[in-house]
Formats: sequence, structure tokens, C-alpha cells
Amino acid sequence: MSFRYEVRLSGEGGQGLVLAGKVLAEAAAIYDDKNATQSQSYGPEARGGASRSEVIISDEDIDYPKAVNIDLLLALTQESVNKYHSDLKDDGILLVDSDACSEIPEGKFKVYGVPIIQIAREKVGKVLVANIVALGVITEVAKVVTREAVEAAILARVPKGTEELNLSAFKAGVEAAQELGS
Amino acid sequence: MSFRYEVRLSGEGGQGLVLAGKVLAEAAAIYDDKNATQSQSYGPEARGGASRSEVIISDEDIDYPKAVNIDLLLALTQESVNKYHSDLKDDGILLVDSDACSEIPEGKFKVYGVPIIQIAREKVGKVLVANIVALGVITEVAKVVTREAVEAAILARVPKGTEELNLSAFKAGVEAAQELGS
Amino acid sequence: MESFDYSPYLREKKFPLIWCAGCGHGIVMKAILRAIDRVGWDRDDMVMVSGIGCSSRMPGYVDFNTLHTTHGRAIPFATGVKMANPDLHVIVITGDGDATAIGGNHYIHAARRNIDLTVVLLNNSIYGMTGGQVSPTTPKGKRASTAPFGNFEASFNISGLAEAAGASFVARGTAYGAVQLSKYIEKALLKKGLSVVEAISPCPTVFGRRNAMRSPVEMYEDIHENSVSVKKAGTMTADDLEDKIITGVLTDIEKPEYTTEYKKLIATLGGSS
Amino acid sequence: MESFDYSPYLREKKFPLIWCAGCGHGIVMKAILRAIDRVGWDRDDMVMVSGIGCSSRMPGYVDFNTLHTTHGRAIPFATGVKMANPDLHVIVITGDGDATAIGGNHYIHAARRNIDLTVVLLNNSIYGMTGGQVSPTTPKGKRASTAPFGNFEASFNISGLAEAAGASFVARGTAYGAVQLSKYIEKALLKKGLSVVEAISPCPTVFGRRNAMRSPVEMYEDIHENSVSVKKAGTMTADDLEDKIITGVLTDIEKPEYTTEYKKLIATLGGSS
Amino acid sequence: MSKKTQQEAPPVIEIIVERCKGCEICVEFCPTDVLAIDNGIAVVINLDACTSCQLCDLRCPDFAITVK
Amino acid sequence: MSKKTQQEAPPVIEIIVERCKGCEICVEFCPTDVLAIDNGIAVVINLDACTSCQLCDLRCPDFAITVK
Amino acid sequence: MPVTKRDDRVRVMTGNEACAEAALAAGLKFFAGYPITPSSEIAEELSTKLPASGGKFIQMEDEISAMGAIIGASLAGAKSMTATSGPGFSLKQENIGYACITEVPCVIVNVMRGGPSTGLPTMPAQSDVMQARWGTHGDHPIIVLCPQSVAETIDLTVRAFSLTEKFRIPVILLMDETVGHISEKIRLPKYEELEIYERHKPTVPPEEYLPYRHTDNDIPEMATFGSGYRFHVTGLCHDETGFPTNNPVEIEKQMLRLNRKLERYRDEIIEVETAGDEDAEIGVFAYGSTARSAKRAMLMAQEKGIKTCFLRPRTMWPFPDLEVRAMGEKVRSIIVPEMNLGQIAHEVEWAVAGQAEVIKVNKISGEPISPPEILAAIEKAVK
Amino acid sequence: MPVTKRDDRVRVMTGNEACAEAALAAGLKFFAGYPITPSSEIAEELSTKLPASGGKFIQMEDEISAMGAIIGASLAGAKSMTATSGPGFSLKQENIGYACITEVPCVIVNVMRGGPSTGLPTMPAQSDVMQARWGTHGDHPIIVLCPQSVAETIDLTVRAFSLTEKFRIPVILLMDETVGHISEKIRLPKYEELEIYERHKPTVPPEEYLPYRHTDNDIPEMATFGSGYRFHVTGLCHDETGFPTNNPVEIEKQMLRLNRKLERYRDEIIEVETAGDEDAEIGVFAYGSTARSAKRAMLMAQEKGIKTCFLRPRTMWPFPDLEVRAMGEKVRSIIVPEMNLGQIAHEVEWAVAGQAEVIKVNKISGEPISPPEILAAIEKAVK
Ligand SMILES: Cc1ncc(C[n+]2csc(CCOP(=O)(O)OP(=O)(O)O)c2C)c(N)n1
Ligand SMILES: Cc1ncc(C[n+]2csc(CCOP(=O)(O)OP(=O)(O)O)c2C)c(N)n1
Ligand code: SF4
Ligand code: SF4
Ligand code: SF4
Ligand code: SF4
Ligand code: SF4
Ligand code: SF4
Ligand SMILES: [Mg+2]
Ligand SMILES: [Mg+2]
Repeated sequence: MSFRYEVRLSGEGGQGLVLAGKVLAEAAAIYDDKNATQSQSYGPEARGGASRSEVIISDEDIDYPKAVNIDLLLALTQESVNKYHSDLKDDGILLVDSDACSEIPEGKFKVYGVPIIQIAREKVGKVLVANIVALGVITEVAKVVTREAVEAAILARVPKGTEELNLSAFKAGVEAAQELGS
Repeated sequence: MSFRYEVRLSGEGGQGLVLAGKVLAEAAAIYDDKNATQSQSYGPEARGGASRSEVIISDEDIDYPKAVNIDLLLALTQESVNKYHSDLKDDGILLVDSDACSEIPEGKFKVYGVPIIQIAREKVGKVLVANIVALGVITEVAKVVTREAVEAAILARVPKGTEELNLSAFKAGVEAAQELGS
Repeated sequence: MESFDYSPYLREKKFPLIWCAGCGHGIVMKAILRAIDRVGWDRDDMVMVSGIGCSSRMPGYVDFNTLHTTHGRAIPFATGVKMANPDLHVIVITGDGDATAIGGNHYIHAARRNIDLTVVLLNNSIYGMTGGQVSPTTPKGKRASTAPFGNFEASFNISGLAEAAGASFVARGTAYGAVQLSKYIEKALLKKGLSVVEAISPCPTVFGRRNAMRSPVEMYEDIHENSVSVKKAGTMTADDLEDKIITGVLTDIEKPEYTTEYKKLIATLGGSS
Repeated sequence: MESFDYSPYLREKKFPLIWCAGCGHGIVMKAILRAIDRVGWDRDDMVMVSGIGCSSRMPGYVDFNTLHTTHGRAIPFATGVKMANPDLHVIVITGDGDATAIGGNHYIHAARRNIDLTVVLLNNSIYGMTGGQVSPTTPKGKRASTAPFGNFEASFNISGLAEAAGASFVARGTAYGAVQLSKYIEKALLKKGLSVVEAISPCPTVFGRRNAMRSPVEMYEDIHENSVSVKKAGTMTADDLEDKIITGVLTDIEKPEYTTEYKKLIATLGGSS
Repeated sequence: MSKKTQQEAPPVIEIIVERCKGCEICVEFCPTDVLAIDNGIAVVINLDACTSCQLCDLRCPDFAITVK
Repeated sequence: MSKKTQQEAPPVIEIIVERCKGCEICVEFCPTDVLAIDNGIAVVINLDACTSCQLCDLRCPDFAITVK
Repeated sequence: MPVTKRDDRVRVMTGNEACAEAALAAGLKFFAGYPITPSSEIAEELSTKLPASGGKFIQMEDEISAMGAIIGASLAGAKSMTATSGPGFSLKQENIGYACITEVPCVIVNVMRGGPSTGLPTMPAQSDVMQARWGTHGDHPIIVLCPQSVAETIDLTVRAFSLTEKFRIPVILLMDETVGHISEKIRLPKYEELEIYERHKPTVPPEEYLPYRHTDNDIPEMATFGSGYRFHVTGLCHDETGFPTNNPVEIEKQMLRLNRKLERYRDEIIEVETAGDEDAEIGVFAYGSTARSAKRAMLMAQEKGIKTCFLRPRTMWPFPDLEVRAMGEKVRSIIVPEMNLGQIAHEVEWAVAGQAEVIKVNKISGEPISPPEILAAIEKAVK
Repeated sequence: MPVTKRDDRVRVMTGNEACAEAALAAGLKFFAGYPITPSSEIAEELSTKLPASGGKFIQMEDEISAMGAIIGASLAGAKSMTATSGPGFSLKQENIGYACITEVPCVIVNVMRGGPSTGLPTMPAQSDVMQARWGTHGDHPIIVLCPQSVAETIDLTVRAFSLTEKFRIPVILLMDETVGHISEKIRLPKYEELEIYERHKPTVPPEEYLPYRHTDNDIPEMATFGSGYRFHVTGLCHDETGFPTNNPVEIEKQMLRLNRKLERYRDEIIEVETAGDEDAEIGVFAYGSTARSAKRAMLMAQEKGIKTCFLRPRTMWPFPDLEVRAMGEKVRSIIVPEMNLGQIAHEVEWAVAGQAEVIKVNKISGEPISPPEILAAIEKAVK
């Protein structure tokens, strides 16, 4: 059967997870020549940020664009861990912010804990870029998109003047993942 | 088959033909204990008066409430004579304002000419009551409603203070019809 | 002096007019045509847009590009016409019901945007077309088919509303004072921005009859007696002005016009329109 | 001094509020509740009606009879409530988009009728709920998601509009000046007739961010700096007043109120309501 | 030209009967009683009195009367 | 009672953490710098300075802070 | 010999007048409208009679606000109604949907004229029958009644109030211009004897009240604003408490309950008239004023020896599918005359699912369909 | 190693962005809108891009006026569009009817969310499909297209403009929230190569121009305001000249011509996608984003050995009845998954007229229907 990789990015509204999802999808689709979709769930109206963003990467047409059998779940809050971990595949990856999420449920999935928000705040200097730090970790642990593609996609998406900041956030994420020894 | 009598009152908007139709229907329905419907056709919106008013009198339920096989056609203008005479029954009655309608088409129907408007103006003193004069003629020639019923219906419908005027218009119509010797 | 020749502006095949004997709408229509004639615009460049109502039947009789839309919505349709082709001269014909009841919101928003339309509002204080229901401009105490005990709602000062909303030109005239009315309309046509001319236009059939004005002429005389020029009104007390029709140019200010501003934006962005 | 105890008026189970951090709507809500408390009305007799928008979510949090209607239509629904039972105290909560864009017509007609409703209009100069589109009160030049090059439409003076349409009480306050705001609301509640309180309520999320106001606090300071009391405004020039927020009671007149007049009509006709 | 002299031809008042609705506006607002209603239609009854002031034309709602 | 005397108990500032969104309004508009944001939530850092002026409460949009 | 009225309850009135009269009899206390031909007489009548009976009439600024006002009034306890025609009916659709999702009782009268758009303002049509079912966005329940005569307008107006108050589903009284404007002899019912249904109110203490409770009968009790039950009403999807929810389970539960009411009470809601031969080979299905021609056509056909039967929905929606299906199983062909292009014939086709041929007789010229036109179709069908 | 974009026309964009992009490619010159979730991004995109390409964008005061404005602009010669969602779509209905009867080309986008009323503003639904056909009063023609993906949104937006300009029938692009908000990889078409249909203008001299002429092809030529053809446009029933008429013959002639266009050009307007087994015993009929799940379900069923086929209307209205009927004659059961309570399943039932069993799979919780849910229905059907 064809290759299909499902990522769900979850946390709170305002954490930039939609943007992270779009960057991931663009990296895969535009720079890595795969197929990709990104979608999200909203709160009551469009106003607030979405709290859930999903990316499907495949080498075929993507018919059902929602994640049902998740390969990688990013959870930036304990609540999202609790709510979504059961959608993970048996050999899936649960990537949590290790400061925010202390209770890790049992499961056949692999678990990685990275202090993503702390890295953003302390190593990069802006909590705001936690989403990009997370992208760095994901790129490294999921291995479905190339680092170069993600970097190119970041540069294409982020506001002028913030390129350096975002690239260093991405790098910090990649490095944190490498330290996990994966 | 059951008794069904179809009357069409035609002329110009503003000649009070809807009111005349309603009075006729009420005379038959309320005071003569028959069944009756009255309907009309309008101009482009509700504003103008209707130029055509139809009354069906029957001793049964009236299903189709439009006149199709007319027993009596009142025409106050030449135009209405031309437009509607062909809907008359073979033994129907064509009642025209003899001043307004000079060309009377051929047909198997009976034709009565009465100077209705002139009677209203000259005998009664108000062009406005030509519709009630016409009712008098119709009552007399059609013989489907009683004179008393029409008088009662007139009294119930016309504005306070105009009762006498209208009754005398009705009477003038009745008399004009009687002069026809019908 | 020769009579003004309306025929080049008319669709005479469509005559006689649908309006009742003595209805003011025909007089206002003439005032509009004379104003257009003086301004000298080409009929091909004129668009007349209306809503629904007796007044709104006017476009059917004039030989322009004409658009008889839905009730209350003439201004939005006109806005689309004008934006798509700002070279067209767009006149909106509307009634008190059309413009200030169902269409009130479009009326104030067009004024706010100050888009270059000329709105001629034929105010007869009643819904003529549907048979005489109360309108937002029916004076207190007057009877209407849906105000059988006399209207007890306050009525709009519709010119005042246009001013408050931002219109750059507002005038009021009457079918009686048809010469002046035509002058106000001319000024309105020439104004770059949203201009409103309120034309007091009697409805003998469903307003007059219900309110003890038996003949059209009586209604015109009534207007005549109650009209006060804006200049004279300045010298009168509020009490004296009650029930009076203040005529004249009420507002005339310069403000940026919508389609002009839009053109500038397109130019800035390098788009060609 | 004890803190005011809001809890009897709240549906605390529904907390936290849906609004963003720093959104002015919560401050206005508090001002309303304090005003109601001072007036002393029973919660069972209070009806709060809103349209759609961030502001219009308020009724969900207050323990009254509450009605969250369709976009722009709060005033008509409220009109029905009030007419059916004039003993109820009806407050309309609405936003600048809700009341003056899609709902503009109902706004001016309620003012014309002078029906006894208290309209609190939370003006944040933007469509908050749908993500920051331009509104009829967005100041010229400000950016919005549908005014990417800066808004070039003129904006409504919405209090002025209410006055021109006939409202009997109009006031303007701000979320910064929350004490005064509450006083205006109290007066509005007590007024028999259509009263409008325009409450300037900052939207940090979709207005502030797009217009270089990075924090909520900055927006409140901005309001503070630009507020001028109606009294002081009287001494200033039009130029000086540009971009200023004039606060205070702007109109307060006595006029016949709609439901009261209707009651009289019923009494005259011998009907019992 | 606009001054009326004895030599001048009298004005021509044209009434389009198909359009006239007999509203009496022209009749009542004619300053010199030139017009009247006959059988529901405006008619000229006193052409000599006409001053060509055009008020009848100005106010006729039905484009039914012109003066030349 | 409303006059602050030395004997009086210090005011009780209550912050409902589930409601506080860390908007900093209370912090910035407190005249005596009683409050601060910690980890995205308002906290009391200088209770003694509190004058019970209630401005924090007045302007907190989230009904999250009260002073007794 | 002076004539006296024999029966005090005998009247000649139009369908529009009858509608106003019957609404008052059913307890109407609030009417909000906006004039439009051919419905305006309903408003005009009520502007006089409502205040005289202690009710309230208001002419709003447009149809949207009229619809909003009646929902508000209904929540404050008044039996409420509005009346309009096609263009106004289109404008009311958004707020009709609001009444559907919030289950607020109200009656909406649409006196149909020719459409689309301004169309034929003074002429009859039946071309809003599909719109009456589907005019607002989203899945929603709605009840639509179609009177054929002035007398039936009395019955169905009263019934509209009973159904809406009982089931908390907005009811549309779909008249046509012919019914609205025809004057007919009728006998007014004795108002004291009318079966009037009053809203089912909660009996639990206010703190236990759930405005959208999943009751056994699927119809939550309805409190009145000002009665001590302080509840929340929203057009957002909500749960039993009436507050908005994003929980898919709660959303679906409520939406299914809402819509289920139509199925569950189908037999109580649907009323049809049947007539004609048991062993008919031709069926005629018609409604509104057209049904009068259709019935006459049936009689004419029978006189010519054609076995014919007749089915007329007094309730148009929910659609009387079983009744139509039963007819379809009996006859060879069903004639469906309508003053539109075959809107309900489509439903008849659906209901008979190929069991009988469906023959459309359509007219959209603004003129009614006459008995001979229908008879012709019957005669053609038997050939 | 710096990465460079391989193909300049490859993009990741949302359905809403794609709609805006394609409209510009098709020649859009005027957009009037009013914000509403989940359609607002279409307006936001165009507020930037339209003026940059010499077109005009305006945010109107409401949806009614936005609809009016695009009709006006279209008459003045601009290709015009508006976009909205359920509540706004309801409000636009009256003026949509105006565009129908006056035959003014325009495109109306409805990005469907859950309803009725405010419903579920941020969640997908397909519950306006019947409203799209019947939302306005009166018989009227309308074309409705339903894209399933971002890429198809490009195609169908361009197609919407071609169809509306060619046939003078308003076209509704009926997206759902999923399609509107999903970001997908697409390849932009070469704009130069797009097949763009331009309005057919009159060639006769102005005095001979009949704006509603009974042409051989049933589509009158359309002049532009300001082009020297001074004609009249009205929402009243009119004759060939465009002026109102009360003549029943003329009325019916025009109305029949109007509505006949849909039948006559049916095959040109209707587009469907078919897939699956020739000898299928189960058919799946689905549209919009649900069709993606449905197709996946078909593949899953085939893997399990169930002979399955698939039919997807890209054109929803006119309804592809013949195509559905053909499927109905082939298969035993047709599964119809929809994010509503079975609106189109009803049409499928009508079209198959009892030839096949129709099985509804419905969801109105705001969540999309997943492939396994549809597969379950397929498996149950074969049992
Ligand atoms: C949506 C809609 N609602 C109502 C109507 C009915 N209607 C037609 S004209 C009119 C009022 C017209 O009044 P006004 O604008 O004052 O014009 P007048 O006839 O007085 O000149 C109404 C209510 C309609 N055509 N469409
Ligand atoms: C008929 C309709 N059109 C559009 C919308 C979308 N909508 C919801 S709220 C809103 C604007 C709200 O703005 P405002 O009233 O200023 O409230 P705020 O969110 O700024 O407090 C819009 C356009 C809708 N719900 N219904
Ligand atoms: S009803 Fe009134 S407004 Fe209409 S045409 Fe007659 S006089 Fe004029
Ligand atoms: S979007 Fe703006 S108005 Fe809405 S809650 Fe957030 S800050 Fe308040
Ligand atoms: S004013 Fe015109 S319509 Fe009226 S009577 Fe004179 S000529 Fe006839
Ligand atoms: S032109 Fe003057 S004087 Fe002559 S008929 Fe007309 S109104 Fe009378
Ligand atoms: S004002 Fe309220 S919400 Fe904001 S930081 Fe202070 S306590 Fe928290
Ligand atoms: S009560 Fe006053 S002084 Fe005390 S914390 Fe609040 S704002 Fe500061
Ligand atoms: Mg009027
Ligand atoms: Mg706002």
C-alpha cells in the first residue's frame, strides 16, 4: 500500500500550530515533491487560533484529509496528550513538551519529551517561536521531510525580518531532537 | 346537475366593480342562503382598482371559483365587451353601458343596453354609484338574487351616511331594467 | 418660450404612465429630465436604478440604461453599477418606503461611503404601490391602512438622516415647486459624491383619500402652503416649523468620493482598470 | 471598600469567558452589571438580547433571560420581547458590526420608534469574531483583513446617527473609564425610550495587532489619552477633536415611548392586554 | 420674442388625450383659467387668455399637455 | 471603616487562576505596583502597597481578581 | 319584507381576512409584518383588531425584522404570527431557521404570488412549495399547511397555532393568491369550541429546568421570559442546557431530536383529503386553490365514466408519502396539476417510486388551472 | 544544499485561496461580500488582489447588498462574484432570484458550515444543497457546482464563470468548510491556456435589440450598460423587450425559456466523475469533501473483494438523474454519505425510482464522515 504519514499538532489556541502545520505541508509538497494536506479544527468561530492542526503527507493523492491513525502527535499541553494519544498508531510517536506534560499515558507508541517552550524562551529568546522549535524536533524524529525543505518552507512563510529568529528556532529544535539520540 | 350562475363585472379600475361583486356575493350568500364566491383580477400591483370582478352563485360548494362559462357579463367599457363577450354562454346575458359601448358583437346571448353611468350621474347625482346602479339592473335581469337581499347587502357594506344615496342608485337600476321589459 | 421637449428622453411607447391621476411622481420625473438635459449628459451614459414601489416604476419610462431592482435594494445595485464603470452617471429613484423602511441601511451606508450616486427620493409619506400602509415618513396622526387609528410612530427626517450618515449633498424640494426641485436635482447630479434630493410628491389615491384630501389639487395646495425655504426657516421658531416642509439645499460639503479613492488605490498598486 | 460582588448576576459555570486576554468586552460587561445592580431590578424581569459577534456572546454569561439571536437582528427580537411583555427590562448587547453594518436599519428604526430598549453597543472598530474585517466604525487609514491597504471608507459617528434617527438618550463611554461608563448605562436603563450607550471596547487580538498596538494595555492607554469629555469638547476646535473620543451623555430628551403609546391605544379601544 | 405682442400667433396648447387623466392640476394652477375638464379630459376653453407661462406643462404629471 | 488604619487587616486580593488570562491590565493600571505576571497569570507581589482602590478589579476583563 | 341575516356566523370574507380572524380566535397576541401584495390585508385587518383585543400589531421596517420580532414575542409568551409573500418570504428565511433550531413556536403566512423575484405580484402561483421546505440553510424541521378555500383557511390557521405550540416547530401557512383574495361564504366556528393547544410549560423548579431537555416525547417544555425561569436561547448548536456546545455527540443528539419530531408525530401532523372511486385507474393529486379545479375535474371525469380518485394534502410538509404511495399502488397514472413547473410532482414521483406514471399539469402564466385543463390530462392518460 | 522550488506553479493553498485565485484567472473584476466564517478568506484574498489587477473589491453592509451589487456590476460589464456561508446565503436568496429572472451572470460561493441558523460556524456540513436549488421563491433555473478538493476548486471556479456567462444562469459554487479551509498541494493551471467564456453580446443595432429575445438557442444576447444599448431590466415578469407584461402568453413563454435552458444544455452543464467496477453490486454516490472518504471507502471495499463503483457529481444541480439512474440499474444498493440528514439521498431515491436500494450515511455533528464509516455501510449492504 502507499505511503501515508499523519501528523497532529495539538496544544492551545495561539501557539501557532496552524502555521507550523502549513510549513510542514509546504515543505513536503513544494520542496520535497510529495503530496501533503493540512487542516485544522477551530473554536466556536474563526476568531481564536485553532487548537489542533493536522498534516497528512503521502506519495499519492490524499483522499480523506483528516488524521485517523496518527504517526506523530505533538502535544504542547497535558490536555492534548489526554485527549488525543489514543488516536496514535501502535508504532507512532508521541512528542510532548516535557515541562507541560507530566503524565504520559501507557501505549505502544514511542514517547519523546522535549522542553520545547523552554527552549523557545531560553535558547531562542521568544516563546512565540515554540511552534518552529517543535517543527525542528518533528523533522528530526519523523524523518518524512528533509531539513532543507522545512527551512525553505519556513523562509517562505515567516514575516520579513524574522527569518533568522525562526531559523535558529528550527535549529534549536533539530539539535534538541538529536540529543534525544534518535 | 347543480345550479351555478356566473357573473363577470368588467370595466375600468376605479369603477367600484370589486365592491359591487362583493355586495352581490353577500346578498346571495348571507341573505339568500345560497353559496357564493367573488374574485377579481388586478393590475400590476395591488394599488389600482381591479378591472374585473367575478361572482359565482350556486346552491352547492363552489369548486372552481373563476367564471368560465358566463351567465351574465356586465361591461362598462367597449374594451371589456370586446375582450370578454366570447366567454358568455349561449343563452347568457350581455349587459352593457349603452353610452360607452356602441359596437355589440354577434352572439347567441341576449343583449341589454342601459345607460348606467348616465343614470348614476343624472338620476342619482353621483357617477361614483354607477356600480350600484348596475347592481340594480343585474338583480332585475338575472333573477338569481332577491331585491331585498341585495338591498340588505348594500346597507351592510356602504359607508355610514351614504345609505340613502346607494339605495336610490339601486332603485334607479332596478327601474331602468324594468323599463327594458324583461 | 417653447415647452421643454421631453420626448428624446422618453420611451413613449410605454405611455400612458402607470401612475394615478394627479400623482406627483410624474412631475418629479419631469424635473429630473429637465435637470439631466441642462447637465447635458449622454443618454448612453445614464443609468437609472430603482427599487420597488410606484415611484420605482419611473425607469421604465425613460430612455436610459434602466434597472428596476428589488424592494429597498436600488442603492446596492447602483453601487455595483457605479463601481464596475465609474464613468456612468447613476441616478437612484426610490420611495420613502423603499429607501427608508426596508432600504434604510443601504441609504445610510451609501451616504457614509460617499459614493457618487444621485438619489432622488420620492416621498409621499405612504406605501403607494401596496395600497396605503404606513411608512417611516407618515406624519404622526395621519391614517394609513395599517395605522387605522392614526399613526403614532415618530417619522424620520430623512434628509437629516442622510446628513448624519455622511452624504455630501442633501436637498429637499416638492412636486409643487417643480422648477426649484429641478435645480436641486441638477446640483445633485453635478455633485461628486452621494447626493440626496428628497422630493415631496403627493399620493392622492391612497394617502390623500384616507386623510380627507379629496382631490390632487388640494394636496398640491397643501404643500404650497406648508413649504418654507431653508433661508426663511432659519428665522422661524421650532414650533412654527412644525409640520412645515423646509425646502432648499440643506447640505453641500466636499468630501473624498468613493470611486475616486478606489481609482487612486488601483493606481498606487499599479493595477489598470 | 468591598469589591463589587458580581456573582449573583453570573453564570459562573460558563466561565472562563470566551473573550481574548485583554478584550474590553469583559470590562463593559462588568459596568453593565454594576449599573443593573444600582437600579435594583429583579433578574427575572431582565432580558438580555444580542446579535452575533464577540460582544454578542455576553448574554451567555449573565443570569437573566438571555437571547443570542442572528447577526444584526438583536433589536428586532428585543422589540418583539418588549412589545409582548412591556414589564420586562430589555437590554440589547451588540457590536459595531452587528448594530451598524448588517443591523444598521434596525438601529435607526428603533431610535425612530423610541421603543424602551437599552442598547449597549460595544464598539471595537472591527469585526472581532470573524477575524478582523473592516467595520463601519474602523477609522480611516487603519488596517483590517479586508482593508489591507488601510481603510479608505469614512466611518459612522454611530452616536450621531442614533440622535438623528430619534433616540431619546445617547451616551458614549469607554472600557478604560469603566466607572463613568457604568453611570451612563444606569441612566440609559432608567430612561423610558430608546437609549444607546456606545462603549469603546478595545480588541487587542485582531485590531490591535494589525495596527501596531502590541499589547492590550497599550490600547487602553490610547483610549485614555484620546478621551475628551463632552463638556471639554465644547471648548475645542473641530481639528483638535479629530480622532478624539468624546465621552459623556450626548443626548437626553423626553419623547413619547412606543409601548406606552401602544398601551394607551389599547386602553382607548377597550382591549385588555 | 418672448414678449407677447398683438401680432404674434396665439400659443398652441396641445393635449394628448390618451395620456390625460383629468387630474385637474393644469386647470387649477393655470393663472388665467385657460383650461377646463370635459368628460374627464383637459380641454382649452379660453386660449386667448393664455400667457404661455407653461405652468400647466410644468405640473402635468402625465406629460399630456404642452404649450408652444 | 473605609479609612485605612494601621490596625486594619491588609486587603485580601483574590485571583482566580482559571479565569486569569495574563493580560497585564491589572498589573499596569495598579497605581502602587502591587501585582505582576508570573507564568502568564497575575500574582500579588507587594500586598502591603495595596490601597484597596479596586482599579484592578474594575478593569479586569475576566472577573479574575477581587479585592476585599 | 326586510331581510335579516339568518345565521350570525355566516360571513362572506376573503382568505386573508379569514386568516386574521382565525388567528385571533386561536389566541394570537402579537403580529409583526411588512406590507406585500397579496398578503397585506392580513396585516391591515390585524392592525385594527389586535389592539382592540389587547394584542399588539407592529409594522416593522422589513420582513427580516418582522420575523425576528415574532420570535422574540413568542419567547415572551405571546402567540405570534407574521404574513408575507414570495420576496418577503425569501428574506425571512434566515430567521425562520433560527426559530427552527431554537424551537420557538410561530406561524408564518406566505400568500403565494408568481415568482421568482418581483415576478407577478397580483397573480396566483404555487411556486414556493419547495422553498417552504428548504428555504433556510441547514437541516431543519418545518410544518407547512395548504388551505384550498376561505373556510379551510380558518381551520388551518387555528391548526397552525396548535401545531406550532404543541411541537415547537415553526408552521408555515402556505396560501395562494386565489385563496387569499377570493371572497367566499363561510360559517365561522364557535370560538369557545375550538380546540386550542397551549404551550407546554415547565413544572420543575427553575434551577432544574433544562430548556432543551431530551424528554420522552422529544418536545422540551418551554418556559416564558419573565416567568422566573432564566434560560438561554441561541442559534448556535446547543446542548440540553441551551448553551452552545462543540461536542459532536451533544450536537447530533439535539439535531436528531429536533428533526425526529416530524417523523414521530407524522400521523398527527399530516392531514389529507381523499375522494373518488375505490377502484380508480387515474388519481389526481392537488393542493391549494388548484385542488378545487382538480376535484371538479375528477367529477367531470367520473361523469364520463373514467374511474378517478383524488388526494389532497392539507399538510404539505412533512410530505404525505405513504398516502401518495398508496394511491400510486392503486392507480395507473397520477395527475399533478400545480401552478409551478412541477415542484410537488417531483415529490409524488419520489413517493410512488415508479409504481404509477406521474403526469404533470403546469401553468406559470399567472392564471389558475381550470377543470377542463385537468380533465384533458385525465382523458389523455386513460387513452 | 539550498532547496529551490522545483515547479513554479506548485502551491500549497486552501480551497478559499484557490477560489479567489481562480476567480481572478477567470477574469473576475468585481467582488462584493460580507465577512462570514468559513468563507471570509475569499474576500480577504480579493481585497488585496483585485485592486492590484485593476478590479474592485467592496465589503458591503450586509449580504443582501453584496448580492445586489454584483448584479449591478455584472450589468455594467464586470465578471462578478460574492462569497458567503449559510446565514448569508439565506439572506442573499431574494436577490439570487432577481439574477435568475433577469438572467444576469454571476457567481455565488457558499462555503457550507453546520446549520440551521448560526449552527456550527467553524465546522463542515453539506446541509445547504437543497437550499441551493430551492432557496429563493418561484420557479427558477440555477446551476450548482460542488468541488471536492482545492485543485478542483480551481477548475470549478473557472467553470462557474464560464457557465454563468454562457447561459446567463447564476452559478453557485457550493464548497464545504473542509474544502474551504484545507491546505493542499495543487498545480496552478496556465492561465493563458484556460478556456474562458466571454458573454455573448448583441450585434444588431441598438434600436433592434431585444434583451430577452426568444433566440434559437434560448439564450438572449446580453448588452452592457453604457455600451449604447439602452435597455430595461426588471424583476417583474417581462416580455422579449424586457418590459413588464401581464400577458399570460408572454409570461409563460419567457418563464419556460428561462427554465428550459437547464434541460436543453443539461449535458454540457452536468459533469460527473465515475470510478470502480463495471460489474459492481454496490454503488457509492457522494460529493464535496465527503466524496474523498467515499472513494477511499470504495477502494477499501474493493480490497475486501466487494465489487463497488463510485459516482460523484461535480455538478449538483441540475441533478445528474440519468447517471444516477444508470447506476441504479446496475447495482443492488447505493450508499449516499452526506454531512446532512439525507438531502441528496432523496434525489437519488427519486432518480433510481425503486431500481436500487438507497442507503443513507448521515452525520450532522460537525465532524466529517470517515472512510471506515462508509465502508461499514457498504459491508452491511452486501450482507
Ligand atoms: C421584499 C419586498 N417586500 C415588500 C414588497 C411590497 N412592496 C412593494 S412596493 C412597497 C412600498 C413602496 O412604497 P414607497 O417606496 O414609498 O413607494 P411608493 O409606492 O409610495 O411610491 C412594498 C412594501 C416587495 N415588493 N418586496
Ligand atoms: C448573516 C450573517 N452574516 C455574517 C455573519 C458572520 N459574523 C459573525 S460576527 C460578525 C461581525 C461581528 O462584529 P461586531 O458586531 O463588531 O462584534 P465583535 O466581534 O467585534 O465584538 C460577522 C460578520 C453571521 N454570523 N451572520
Ligand atoms: S397609489 Fe399614490 S403613489 Fe401610487 S401612483 Fe397612485 S397616487 Fe401615485
Ligand atoms: S477577537 Fe477582539 S473582540 Fe473578539 S474576543 Fe478577541 S479581543 Fe475581544
Ligand atoms: S394636468 Fe395633465 S393629466 Fe392632469 S388634467 Fe391637465 S393635462 Fe390632464
Ligand atoms: S401656459 Fe400658463 S396660461 Fe397657458 S394654459 Fe398653461 S398654465 Fe394657463
Ligand atoms: S486583569 Fe484580570 S485577566 Fe488580566 S492579568 Fe489581571 S487578573 Fe489576569
Ligand atoms: S486594589 Fe488598587 S492598589 Fe490594590 S492591587 Fe488593586 S489596583 Fe493595586
Ligand atoms: Mg411612498
Ligand atoms: Mg466589533
